[in-house]
Amino acid sequence: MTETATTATRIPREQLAARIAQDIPEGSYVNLGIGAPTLVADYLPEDQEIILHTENGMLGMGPSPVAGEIDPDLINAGKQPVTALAGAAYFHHADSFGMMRGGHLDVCVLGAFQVSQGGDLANWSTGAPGAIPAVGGAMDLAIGAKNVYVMTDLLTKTGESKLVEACTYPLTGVGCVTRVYTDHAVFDVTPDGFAVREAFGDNTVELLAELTGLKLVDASSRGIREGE
Amino acid sequence: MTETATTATRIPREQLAARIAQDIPEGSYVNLGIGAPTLVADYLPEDQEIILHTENGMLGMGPSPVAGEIDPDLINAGKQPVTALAGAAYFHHADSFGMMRGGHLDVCVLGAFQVSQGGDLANWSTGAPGAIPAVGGAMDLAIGAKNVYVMTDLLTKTGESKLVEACTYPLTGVGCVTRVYTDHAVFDVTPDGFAVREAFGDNTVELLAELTGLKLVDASSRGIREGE
Amino acid sequence: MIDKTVGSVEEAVAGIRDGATIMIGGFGRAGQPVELIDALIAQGANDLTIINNNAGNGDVGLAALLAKKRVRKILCSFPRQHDSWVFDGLYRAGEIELELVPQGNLAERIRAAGAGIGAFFSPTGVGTQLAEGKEIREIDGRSYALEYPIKADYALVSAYRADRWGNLVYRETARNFGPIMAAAATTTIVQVDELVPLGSLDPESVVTPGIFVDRVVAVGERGWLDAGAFVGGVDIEGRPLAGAAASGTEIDQ
Amino acid sequence: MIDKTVGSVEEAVAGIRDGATIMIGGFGRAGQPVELIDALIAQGANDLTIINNNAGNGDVGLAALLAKKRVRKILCSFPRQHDSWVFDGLYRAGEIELELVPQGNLAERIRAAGAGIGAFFSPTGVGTQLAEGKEIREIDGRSYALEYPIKADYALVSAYRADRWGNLVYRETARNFGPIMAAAATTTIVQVDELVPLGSLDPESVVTPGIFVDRVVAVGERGWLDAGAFVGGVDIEGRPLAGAAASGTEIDQ
Repeated sequence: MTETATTATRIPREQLAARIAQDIPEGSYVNLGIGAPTLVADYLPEDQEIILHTENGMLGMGPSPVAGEIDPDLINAGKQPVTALAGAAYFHHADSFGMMRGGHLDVCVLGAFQVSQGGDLANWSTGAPGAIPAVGGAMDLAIGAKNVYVMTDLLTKTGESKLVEACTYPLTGVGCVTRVYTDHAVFDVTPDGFAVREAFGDNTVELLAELTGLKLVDASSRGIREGE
Repeated sequence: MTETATTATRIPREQLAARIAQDIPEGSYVNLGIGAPTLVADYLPEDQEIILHTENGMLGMGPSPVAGEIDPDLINAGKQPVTALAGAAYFHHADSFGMMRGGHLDVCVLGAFQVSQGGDLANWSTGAPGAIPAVGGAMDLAIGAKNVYVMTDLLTKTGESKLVEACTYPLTGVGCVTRVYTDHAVFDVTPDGFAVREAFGDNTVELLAELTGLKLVDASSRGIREGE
Repeated sequence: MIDKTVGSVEEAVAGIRDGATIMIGGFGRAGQPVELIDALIAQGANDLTIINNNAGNGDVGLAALLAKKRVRKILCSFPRQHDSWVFDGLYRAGEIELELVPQGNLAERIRAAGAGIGAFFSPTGVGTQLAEGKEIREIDGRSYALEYPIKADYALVSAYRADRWGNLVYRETARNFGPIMAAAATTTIVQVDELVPLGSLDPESVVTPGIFVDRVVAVGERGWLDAGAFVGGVDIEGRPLAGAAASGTEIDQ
Repeated sequence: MIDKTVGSVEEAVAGIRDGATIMIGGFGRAGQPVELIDALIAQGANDLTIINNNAGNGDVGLAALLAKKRVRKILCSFPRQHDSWVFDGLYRAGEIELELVPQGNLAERIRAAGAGIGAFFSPTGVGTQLAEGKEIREIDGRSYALEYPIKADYALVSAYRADRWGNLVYRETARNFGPIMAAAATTTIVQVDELVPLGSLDPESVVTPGIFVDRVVAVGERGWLDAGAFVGGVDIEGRPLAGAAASGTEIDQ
């Protein structure tokens, strides 16, 4: 395991964010979860209009303000200062979550502790005793968006796969994830389990199967690998 | 019956509207049903602020516009042109009916076919075969306002009491009416049935009991009749 | 660039198929998307289910669609108005199906569809004919009936101004069902008096964010509004309200 | 004349009794009615149940109320933030009760209270710990959990401008829970930056109509906003987000 892991290709987080951005068509309404998924915004093409939603009541969210232009009433879900684009709209929390729950967002990108091959997501609690539980909008996003993309490392720091047969951490949502973008590969959630949509670098489906301990479907042959 | 009826005092509809207006304190949020209840607006004291709600999405409704100033986008529940006062607010239908259903209106005034002594209201359908049914916002208003006042003649044109033991017409709401203003008297709905709160002119509780065929509670002696 | 505007009402209603369920905004004439309805009539879709608060006024707009016998069923709160003669005739002839819903339940069921609510318990109508057959539950000492969402394939909405992202503002009480219907339909088609450049609508005042809107067409000022006499409601006997004030049988619509 | 304005924050919070349930607006610091909370601290009401999205930031506002041990229980979606040390300490010491509610269910349950809905079926949280013990029902092929309204004795809300009828407008994302909390409480108390004359708020843009508001007090510009560092969220380990981008364990709050 150690041996294969050392030979595996891992792309940096920024490159992964760019890879995700590539899959978001112009005109999409998108919610980017706090933390790493926020990076995706930096790679959305500047000549295209993609409308960002923030759960705390805005569509048309713009980038961080320049220093000295911070408006304390204008923040994102991570409570960081942001800006509003021309065409933005504000609304209250019930309307904002109605928008999410009602299936109006095209894409949301979330972090994860674990994703099961059935598409279950665990990203809100490690279940550790004594930890202070907090869920925020994670459960609403997980079940609400048309496409729920997960952005995560494939392995934990201790080398365990975050793609699992069944989640051992407390669930955020059941059968809700549609695709997982990891530093090793992109996986689709299918009725037959995880399908490798794109393996980065020299990674093979066999290697990914070994790393995850899962039976994987090879969907990467459908035209997107070089030389085939 | 004919004999007593001829001696009964009946006040005109305008006077009844004025009588109702008298019971609406300043600062109340009020919905006046279409038709006769609309008259109440004309008798609200000009030096007091009472805020009118219209179910089709406005608080702070003002009087009819002067000729030539009709705005076709600004109408009341009866689809008649109205105006907006300084301090008005517009909202959509779900918000408007949330306001009603959520118990935020202090008073609504409705017409009636029948009111039962338990406070049931029938005012949307005579149940006549072949009639086209239509309910509008009547059921929402009936169950929503803190005080549901009915404004009606005591008797139908054929002399039957509109105050009844149990409604025979299809119900609009169950146990929802708090007070009935009729051309003969004002009645409160109480756990013991209708209580005569104020008998107009020379009308007596006995006369009203005879006209309605109901056992009535005499609540009019509590200080509001002259000479007692 | 996102541009939801289309050049004509014909383009706006393109693709509506026979058998579709269509929400149509408006309370009486206010907020009724007459130009879109006219285009729908010309487009020809048949066997429609319509959701609207009323069932048409006079001979224009929704009434004209009904007159063409394009509507199989209508779901509304107040069909009977003094100028609803088209619907009245079809109904009495058994040529249209009617589902009557109290106005607040209609509004909340439409909202529920847009907000992803599976069902909700409403106190409105409990104990009346209109709650017959529904699941009744007592919660905290009060009785409620279980109500399900109403969704649609299309919503036709009339707003005042839009930008190319589909952000909308309305005018006065013409707002009524527009915002909730826009959120409850798969495809939302909006007519506006005026298109404005992106950024000219105040983000604090946008009522319907563009996320709920698919196509926008500018129709200019709505001339038909002047034509219609502004006689409004009707009493329970079907008489215009001016004459009804003395009948004592008034109800809300 | 209707005049809901009061002259001081002390007057605004007068009468709040021990044991009251109080909704407090805000998402983090945005929209948090800090001046009213300070007045509540001075007023002395004890044994409170608080409903807020979070559980206090830094040492001001809600955090200061918690620090005084006036709060028996808090109902929120995201207590754990990098600057929620006051709550963290109380929670670990077992000195405060926590009811965790997914943010959208929190918002919708508050809305339901204001809109007179008895209960509703929500898809959020189904199959997770947070729906354990709730009634589950399959509707149209999807599973939902039954959620009940959350109401309160008082709501403390921060808005931007108000008139003497209590009509409110908000600023940007500080709107958040204000409008739904204002409608869900028996007594709604609002602080605003500025009072404006009746008629100066555009009726099309009023977000909270005065019907939902009982008392309004002007507090001027909120100086404490400048003081607080604008470091926002926190990762699941409790670290500020700037350092968390590399942890891969981010979730929404």
